[in-house]
Amino acid sequence: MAAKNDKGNNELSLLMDQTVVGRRGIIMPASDVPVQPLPDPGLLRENLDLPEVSQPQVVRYFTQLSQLNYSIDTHFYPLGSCTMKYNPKINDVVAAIPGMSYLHPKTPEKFSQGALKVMYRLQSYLSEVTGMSATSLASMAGAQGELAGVLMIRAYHERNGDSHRKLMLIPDSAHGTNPASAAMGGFAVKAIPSDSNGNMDLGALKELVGSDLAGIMLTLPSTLGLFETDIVEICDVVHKAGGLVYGDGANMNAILGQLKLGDLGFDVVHINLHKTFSTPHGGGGPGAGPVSVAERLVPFLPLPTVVEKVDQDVAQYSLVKSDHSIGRLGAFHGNFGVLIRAYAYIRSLGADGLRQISRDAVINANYLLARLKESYDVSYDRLCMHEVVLSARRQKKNGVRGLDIAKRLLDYGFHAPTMYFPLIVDEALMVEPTESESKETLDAFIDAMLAIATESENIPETVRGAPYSTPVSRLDEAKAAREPDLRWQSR
Amino acid sequence: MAAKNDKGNNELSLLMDQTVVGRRGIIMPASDVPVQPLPDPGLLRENLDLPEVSQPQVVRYFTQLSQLNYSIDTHFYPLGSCTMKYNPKINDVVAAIPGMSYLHPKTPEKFSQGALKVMYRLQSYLSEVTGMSATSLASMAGAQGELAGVLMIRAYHERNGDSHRKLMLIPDSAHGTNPASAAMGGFAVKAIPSDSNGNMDLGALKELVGSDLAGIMLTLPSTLGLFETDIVEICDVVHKAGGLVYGDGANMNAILGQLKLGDLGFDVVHINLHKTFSTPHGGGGPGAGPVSVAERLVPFLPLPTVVEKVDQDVAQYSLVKSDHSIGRLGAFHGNFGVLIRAYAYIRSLGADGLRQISRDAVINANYLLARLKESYDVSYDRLCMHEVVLSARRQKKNGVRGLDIAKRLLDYGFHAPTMYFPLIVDEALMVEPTESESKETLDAFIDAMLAIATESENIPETVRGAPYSTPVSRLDEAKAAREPDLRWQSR
Amino acid sequence: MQSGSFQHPYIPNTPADREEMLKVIGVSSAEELFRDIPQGYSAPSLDIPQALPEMDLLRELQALGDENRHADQGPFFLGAGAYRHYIPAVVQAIVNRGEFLTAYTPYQPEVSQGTLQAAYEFQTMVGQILDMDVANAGMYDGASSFAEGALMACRIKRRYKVAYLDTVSPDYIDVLKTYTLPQGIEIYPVTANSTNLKRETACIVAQSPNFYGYIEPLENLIETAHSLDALAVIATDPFASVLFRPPGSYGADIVTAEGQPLGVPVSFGGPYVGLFTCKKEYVRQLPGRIVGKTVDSNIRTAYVLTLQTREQHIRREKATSNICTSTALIGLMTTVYSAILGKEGIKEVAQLCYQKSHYAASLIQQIPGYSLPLDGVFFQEFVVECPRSPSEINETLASKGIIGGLDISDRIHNGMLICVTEVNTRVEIEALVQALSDIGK
Amino acid sequence: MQSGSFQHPYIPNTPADREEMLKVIGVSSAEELFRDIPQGYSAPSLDIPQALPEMDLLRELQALGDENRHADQGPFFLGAGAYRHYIPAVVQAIVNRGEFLTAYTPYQPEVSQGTLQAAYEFQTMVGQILDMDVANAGMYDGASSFAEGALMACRIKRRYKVAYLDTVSPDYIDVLKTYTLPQGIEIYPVTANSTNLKRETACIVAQSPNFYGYIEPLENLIETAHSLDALAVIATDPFASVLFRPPGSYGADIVTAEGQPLGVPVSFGGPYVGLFTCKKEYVRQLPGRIVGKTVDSNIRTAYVLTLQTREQHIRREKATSNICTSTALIGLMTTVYSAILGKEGIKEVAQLCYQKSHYAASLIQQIPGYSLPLDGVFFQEFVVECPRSPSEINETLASKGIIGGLDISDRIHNGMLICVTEVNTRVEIEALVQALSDIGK
Ligand SMILES: Cc1ncc(COP(=O)(O)O)c(C=O)c1O
Ligand SMILES: Cc1ncc(COP(=O)(O)O)c(C=O)c1O
Repeated sequence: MAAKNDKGNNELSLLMDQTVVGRRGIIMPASDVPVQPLPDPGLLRENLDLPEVSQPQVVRYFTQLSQLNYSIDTHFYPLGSCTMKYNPKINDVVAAIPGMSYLHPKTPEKFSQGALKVMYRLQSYLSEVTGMSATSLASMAGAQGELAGVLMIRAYHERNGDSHRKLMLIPDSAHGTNPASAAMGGFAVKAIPSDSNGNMDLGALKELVGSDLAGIMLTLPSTLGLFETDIVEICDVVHKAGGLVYGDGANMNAILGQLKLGDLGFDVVHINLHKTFSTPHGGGGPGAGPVSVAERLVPFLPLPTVVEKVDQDVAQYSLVKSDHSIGRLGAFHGNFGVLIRAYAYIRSLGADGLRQISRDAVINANYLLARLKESYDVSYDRLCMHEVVLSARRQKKNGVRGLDIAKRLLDYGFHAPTMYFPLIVDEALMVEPTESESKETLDAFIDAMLAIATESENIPETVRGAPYSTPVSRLDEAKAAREPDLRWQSR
Repeated sequence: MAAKNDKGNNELSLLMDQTVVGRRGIIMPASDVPVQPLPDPGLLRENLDLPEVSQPQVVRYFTQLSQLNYSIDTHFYPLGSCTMKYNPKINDVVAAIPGMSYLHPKTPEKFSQGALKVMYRLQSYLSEVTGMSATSLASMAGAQGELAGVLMIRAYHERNGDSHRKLMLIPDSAHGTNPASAAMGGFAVKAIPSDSNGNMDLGALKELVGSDLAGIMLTLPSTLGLFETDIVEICDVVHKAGGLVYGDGANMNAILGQLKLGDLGFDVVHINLHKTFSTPHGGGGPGAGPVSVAERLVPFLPLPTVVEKVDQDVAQYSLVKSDHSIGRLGAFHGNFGVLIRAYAYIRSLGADGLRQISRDAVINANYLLARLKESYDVSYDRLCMHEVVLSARRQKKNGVRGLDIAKRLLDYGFHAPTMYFPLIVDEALMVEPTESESKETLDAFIDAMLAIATESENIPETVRGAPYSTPVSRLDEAKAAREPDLRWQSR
Repeated sequence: MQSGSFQHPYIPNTPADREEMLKVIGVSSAEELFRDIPQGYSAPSLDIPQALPEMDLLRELQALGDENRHADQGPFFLGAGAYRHYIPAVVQAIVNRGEFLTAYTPYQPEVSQGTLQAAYEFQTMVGQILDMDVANAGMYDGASSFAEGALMACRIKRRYKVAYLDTVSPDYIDVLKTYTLPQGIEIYPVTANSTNLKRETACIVAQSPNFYGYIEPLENLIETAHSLDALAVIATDPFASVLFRPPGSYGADIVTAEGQPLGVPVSFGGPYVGLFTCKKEYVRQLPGRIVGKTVDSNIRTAYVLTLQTREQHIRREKATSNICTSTALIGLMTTVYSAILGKEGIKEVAQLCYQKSHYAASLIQQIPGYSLPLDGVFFQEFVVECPRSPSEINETLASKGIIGGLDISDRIHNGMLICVTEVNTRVEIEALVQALSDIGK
Repeated sequence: MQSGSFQHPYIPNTPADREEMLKVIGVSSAEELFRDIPQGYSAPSLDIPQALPEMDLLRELQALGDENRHADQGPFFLGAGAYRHYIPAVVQAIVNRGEFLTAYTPYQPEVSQGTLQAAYEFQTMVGQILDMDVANAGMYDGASSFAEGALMACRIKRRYKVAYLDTVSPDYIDVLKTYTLPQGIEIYPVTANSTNLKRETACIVAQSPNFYGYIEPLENLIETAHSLDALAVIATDPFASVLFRPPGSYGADIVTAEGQPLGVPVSFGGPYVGLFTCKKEYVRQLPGRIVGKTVDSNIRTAYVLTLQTREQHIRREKATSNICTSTALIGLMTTVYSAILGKEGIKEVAQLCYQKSHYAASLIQQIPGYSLPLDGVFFQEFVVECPRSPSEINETLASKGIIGGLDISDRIHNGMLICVTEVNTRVEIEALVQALSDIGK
């Protein structure tokens, strides 16, 4: 809690408002070289306004700010489609090893063998987990992995003389990045509807595939948290029509070691290391979205990939560009600081641990489903995978919306589920517990959900006004969008 | 905020109550050596109960716990006699340098020159700051420094054949550790009263000194935050009577670079590195209480001290025992992790910075005094040094005690001042702002104090019931002492 | 791992917990929950080594780290897009706080004000450092940010040609190609003095300081672009923008930069953060996340993700970009860094880079056989023409414990791109000069 | 430091701030505030180097660190009171949290429940590991804790003689002397088989495992002590207490230990934490801080410093100890460590130490010229009688990158005290054995 300000609350003033001329946060060394002449003053900048604050102020400000957050280190974060699992502290430690974190990306390869080895092994592990032929670690988030994936599909068709294949099919339940990435890759997008079981509508798919088909982007399990039961046939239909199958691997936590997407014939998969492989989300990144591909797409992988060459028992690692690479996605080799954490995570878990993850993630989600389905609607009466999509349809009759329930959970000390996604479920509340939460935590969450269900019957206005115990109450988001105030301005 | 428990609040269960049989927080490696036979089972322990919890649980538990604290990183902490100043982050970084934090205390000296150099330089800096001849860094807190100091005084008199000198004089305003340490050193203690100006009563002192006088323990500035104006004469009286002068350096922040205690003739001084030299207090330690001494006490310094030997321009550092050392205070060389932080602090500030510290600490305290003295009583109408002792005498008339004001401050987002110390001031509220707080923070604090003064007039019951916005409300301390519950017990 | 049943520290539930839960679910085994996986595909082999205890993992990675030669191990002169600067201890202390590190994207603003207010501070500081009206909350990196700048210009102008200066970093041009070509955008090279741009050009794109470290004189080209109703998208460096007139001051419409120099470890190339700024009028075409200031129902100031109708989760294939997870934490790093450096500190660092690099250049060009082939003003990086192949020279330097500059002999004859920042001491600079001079002989 | 007026980053106020404040105070300069300093004493010279920028400070200390050879740099076999164990990453992550690190002693329980509840956990775990009724919140270190144990026994018994076993660490005996002698307490040596203790002996004090690493058979001595109404104060090691029957189980009244092995870096000898436990009946004679459980005015469970009437701030010269600032943060380290290790992990570590050290001993005693001169059971440390002076042998080992054991030839002929814990690999052990064997030749 900060000192109350003149408005009687504890808003934290912005740094520019804390500025007092002359204060400083650090001393920099004086120059140790003879004075060099500056160029023509016309080239030089005149004024620059930045905060002038002391070091203790900076520490206190950001420490106090941090406490306004919910986080995995402090709260259960049942945010569907986000896999908010425990982020092991050792992974931050290994990423900070000086030989890693101070390694410059242009360092000659012979002086960066340790880092390249980490990348090489991570590539292999990801290829193994997905059952694919090769992996590039270059993409810096899931969405960039998607872009890489669709660009590879594009390049593949072009090399085959099929540049007319411009149609990308995407289920209506898909994550927004899928269509957005397809569009960035220059594809036209068509949505495939879902059937009453939450599966992709196979009939609709068959009607949509044609000679313009480039491929399909699907998520397995789907963003409804359900396993696509016709997946073998779906792949078959797409492949027969000359399309490729793109797998959005964001939901990999459900199938780690239980199923390899490559075995099903997927052609390319991106993996969200900041979900399944537990790199911390950082309040919205950095992430990493490596792409793993089947044999026929290997030549198109984004650059770089790391290769191993064994010469007289000594392995040498180097960065290479595949023959028909779609090119670079960033200036260097991907988000190495994220990659090394994912590597450490896989090493820490091992094969059995990875299998245990999916097993427990799925048990946890089904346990929530089993205990909540009496009080909340569920659109599809089946077992779920690693997450469960509830609907607040019933509560809506009392004027309580999914949003209200989500906000009310904050008062109970839980982060809210994902709301209103997937778009095809009315009043969706998508809950992903992950394997790193204990039964007791789930029980406490269930108790809260049940209590809110009761509140929604008895005191709906209380639920509608939530949250009450959070640092701020509901925000005027319309005002934010109507009169954008996007930075401090001098008054 | 944690999930609410079945009592509807967010108490955090103890780890033993979180235990689920079989859970674990880490995997240890399997043994890589051939199995060795265990001894007779009669020698072995049978049962041991410790928590069984997963790693994410441990992280969340302690992270949530931490948020229940006020701290310098989050709050203004005007705790008198404690010098709660900013703890620079770089100091934690340098203490964690592997060459320092993994250095074993029994490492041969030739392999620990870097650490010894740090200790040697710190000894010199502290001797310079105090104006003394030599320093030992061995004592692990202020109170242990005091013990070392009185033991040196004892040893000194004994070596002089004056073992009858067993009287230690201590002002009535002194910190409790002073008499406690004197007693541990085998001394009899007599209190010297204070006069109406908050100075030591010189007349009383003169009456108390005699042939049994071992010395005097005094604090400069005194624990009233006042400069002892007769200090030259006090030293003179004591010395003339054959006693030594012990300086409690806990209040050094007031006089850094403004006055050297050695110049005044002090014989021994302890320094609280965890106050003046900014090592983090850690919720109650570790600290370090080096002792600096005048020439005549050098032979008695606790062991070890570090000496420098320059041989052909190469300096060699080694740990030595002074001739008539009072001995060891701990198993090794003192709290090195604290010492290195203090070293870094002194290097960061430099001579000018150290002077600026005392200057600003004293300005800040006098500013508080000037702005609060209309609303709160002050026992002595004079300028203060680095801290100001207020009295809630006036508020007491409305039934509001110093304690209540202190608790009410917590609601305003400030830590409480030190209460009821020094014992000689009725309803004492001792405020030490330190130099690392800005004028704005002081103004906010003053506003809160003034608001509470008004509340004490108008709504005293509100003040008496405070705090309201803290993680817990006032505690039943009597119950804690009456029915001591000092650890978890299986039920 | 100790033998016996597998209980991993990161997974709390025990066999007993599972049994209870499976009973509630109404199945008899976890396998049943996976029954939708088609026959023949389930429970594949998994060729991944077994769990490594934390103690062994740390040792393995320390050993791997020791196989690398990192940038603080001795005199080091590589830059070329990733720059070493001193990172104050406060930065890591803040960024490592679990509440920042392990939070998700702030979809629930009521419990995410920490992340959100920090992002608003980021947008403020980026706007101030780059001297532009508005900034978004950060892109993946400098190169993708630059590429998205070109895409944004094409969106704004509904034109599909992009003219680029060939002094732009080749890595940046590669990314530009990856991002633009699939959308049918044509990209073509121009020089800074070009006065003819192709019809239907959406924008010119350039970099200043350019790949060679030199301030690019862009006034004329930008004027030409504007006269054809095309935009100017300029990549810059934050410290260069502190010392030199920033591109916005001579008309750039979209200014991007690599944010890494502002307190982010070089970390073998990532994660970094792309800075992205533009003129106010284009705000609704920005890619990526944006945080805005508003109030809550009690009229308390609060921050929230805003202008989301640009984004993929709402606009799907019509979004301004596909960005979802971005680089909030790295943005926070640069924010804390900028706050600690502050107005004066950041200028001092920029000055130190300038002073030290110019000192190095002045000495190197006096060595027989070495010269500075380029004209103009550089900031902290410069090209040296060497008497021999730079890669050979680098080998010799390395044997003396010095990591030299980047070999760019593919672009400039025997060219070596040398970077000097405030962390290079005079002693290091002089060691380089001495070594180069010895090699030159 | 850049030139100009001195504005230090740790001190916010500026000259303008000061001026305003001085005006309010009613003085014209800061100097006036120091006017009570007697003439001739004020503003002395201060021979301390000027402020060092953070970047240079870090470099200086890194260079100083490089002058040390730390315990993780290669095979390392020193113990003798400070033990290397693997410290899980979680421990530092928690302990570095500003809310724990920069809080004061929890005098205001309403805003210190974090520190207080953690201390209660500490007392719980210490009680459980040492198998004793009650523990305090921690002492300075193991040695002073041991000494205070003897003082406490004297207080309880109002007797002033202490009998000690001479297998106790000499460092501990030194501290015992420092603490006891000034109070007129007599200390005298006994053996484990002594049946005659001096009259008026308050307690026997011993260590198990003793200085040589061996489990001390104390049953008889403790029985003797008890028969004379004296107490038994035993220092032990936490991991030894996990594997072996802890001293409480055979009658110890006060059990102390060095807490460092439980997750605290060796850090050149400190800060550590002294563990201090006793039988319930003596709780009101405990030195140091104690945290108790209670309720707040809303009957919510809460924790608070308790039994404070024992302490110096209330009892002054009659306090049970002068301890004020203690070692809360190091206590927290051991608490987080114990929680992460947990019931099974802590046993596994104890077993590993036992197994590896016994493996090392079994190999070393097979080397011609080397022998194990002591009988009995050791835990993780043991004495080797070497064919030559241990310090000479250590020189040779060091030249091979191995740090050998402690030279204790002052106590045991050519004795070397060797420590092996779970962090020593088999490869390291065998390297030591090979080197010793080469040297022996
Ligand atoms: C199903 C799905 N696909 C793709 C993405 C995009 O990944 P990123 O946010 O890393 O760009 C997400 C992220 O939320 C997702 O949930
Ligand atoms: C004036 C004074 N003297 C001595 C001490 C004792 O120092 P420590 O707590 O480090 O033992 C203190 C600590 O609060 C103090 O304020």
